[in-house]
Amino acid sequence: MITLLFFGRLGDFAVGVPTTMEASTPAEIRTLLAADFPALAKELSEPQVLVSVNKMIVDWDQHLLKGSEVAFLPPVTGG
Amino acid sequence: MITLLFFGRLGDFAVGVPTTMEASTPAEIRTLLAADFPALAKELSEPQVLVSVNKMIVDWDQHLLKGSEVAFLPPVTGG
Amino acid sequence: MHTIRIQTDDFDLAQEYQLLRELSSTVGAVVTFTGLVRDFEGEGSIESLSLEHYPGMTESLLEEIVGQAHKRWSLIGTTVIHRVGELLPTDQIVFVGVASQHRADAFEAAQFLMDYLKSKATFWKKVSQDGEQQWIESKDSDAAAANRWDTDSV
Amino acid sequence: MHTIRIQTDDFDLAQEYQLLRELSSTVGAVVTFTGLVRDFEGEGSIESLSLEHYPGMTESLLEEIVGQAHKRWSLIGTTVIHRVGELLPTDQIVFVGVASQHRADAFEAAQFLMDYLKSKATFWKKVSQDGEQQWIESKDSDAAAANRWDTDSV
Repeated sequence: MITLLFFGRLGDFAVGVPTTMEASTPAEIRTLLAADFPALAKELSEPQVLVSVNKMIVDWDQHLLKGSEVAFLPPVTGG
Repeated sequence: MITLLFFGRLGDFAVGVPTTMEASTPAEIRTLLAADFPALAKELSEPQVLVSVNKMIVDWDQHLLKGSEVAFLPPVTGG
Repeated sequence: MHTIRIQTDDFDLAQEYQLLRELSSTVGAVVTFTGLVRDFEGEGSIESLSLEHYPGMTESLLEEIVGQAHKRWSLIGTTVIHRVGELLPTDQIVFVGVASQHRADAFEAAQFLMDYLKSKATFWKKVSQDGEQQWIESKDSDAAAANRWDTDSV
Repeated sequence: MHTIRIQTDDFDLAQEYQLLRELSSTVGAVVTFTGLVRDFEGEGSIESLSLEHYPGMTESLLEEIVGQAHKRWSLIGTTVIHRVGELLPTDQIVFVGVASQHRADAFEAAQFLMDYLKSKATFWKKVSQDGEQQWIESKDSDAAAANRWDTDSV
């Protein structure tokens, strides 16, 4: 199983989204979410949104190992 | 009469120098000092030494009014 | 020597400064930056700010950024503190302190750290204004400020 | 709002920071620079530092420099404090604090003020080292640091 995390404004769109799922890439997660959560999937397709696996920024086609933590990160606004 | 001030390292060379004199320009003060204080006059001729009249940086041929305060300023080292 | 802290509590500038200053008798310059919640964000006054971050990832990003600063400049010590949680106008949000022998190193490293904090570290701000909550949009100027360190031949 | 002080007494960073921070609820950034007497000046350790200035002229030069900073950047407050007299290693010498809405203004103005303090303000340092007193030579790098503000299109 893959653990899913949504930060910043993406969290508002991810209400009711499962916290885990089976998937082989972050891109596949986005595709799978599109069926039940089209607004969230649209947000995830914004080019500024980054994806991390186990707290490292990766490409959307990164192969996911069992037990990975995938986080979706909108543009940061700290400081 | 013109009041004379020597700052920084120039002060070490100005021991015994009169604190006032008659002169019409800073350059003339330097020339007049050369007779009795050649080491000081040499220091004053260094290109980095600036001269001020009444606390404003001026040229060495600035005409001096009665009662002016002339200060000789080696390169500053504050901060 | 470097310190990185992410905390809900406020921080004390005087104490952080003292720690940096006393690191070594060769410290000749200490630069501090403190970021505060401003009363005006766009139009109208804000009621509060809520700061979220990605625990674990934020710390490792900050470690990396601070490590880069120590490689790039001659630094004696750095401190980075970022608050999370609920903040009010005029509250302190972020602190960056740098101690070095010479002032240019401290100034440049502090700016570098702030630019990266703004554009790369995994923090997100939500503002409450006129009874509504809204995520703050990231600024192109912050990305540009961070990018300049990639090309600068400092 | 600006404050300029030349004094023999030490200063308190926390107090100066607090004054800047509380100037307005629109303050979003406070940058401070503190200069300290370093233990090593060239080779060998120093025993003390003696700072002389030109009373009256120093204040008017600083007024002019601070005025330039307020014209050039969008600043809410600036504080410049420079100590004179006898100082010991690790003592504080100089403080520059800048409060602004945005961080770039505070950082740049603080650097500008320090560069001008180093290269234009009428202070002279004498160091006591190994039982001998010696005036410190000015550094070309300080003049260069000040000159960059003349050409920069910041």
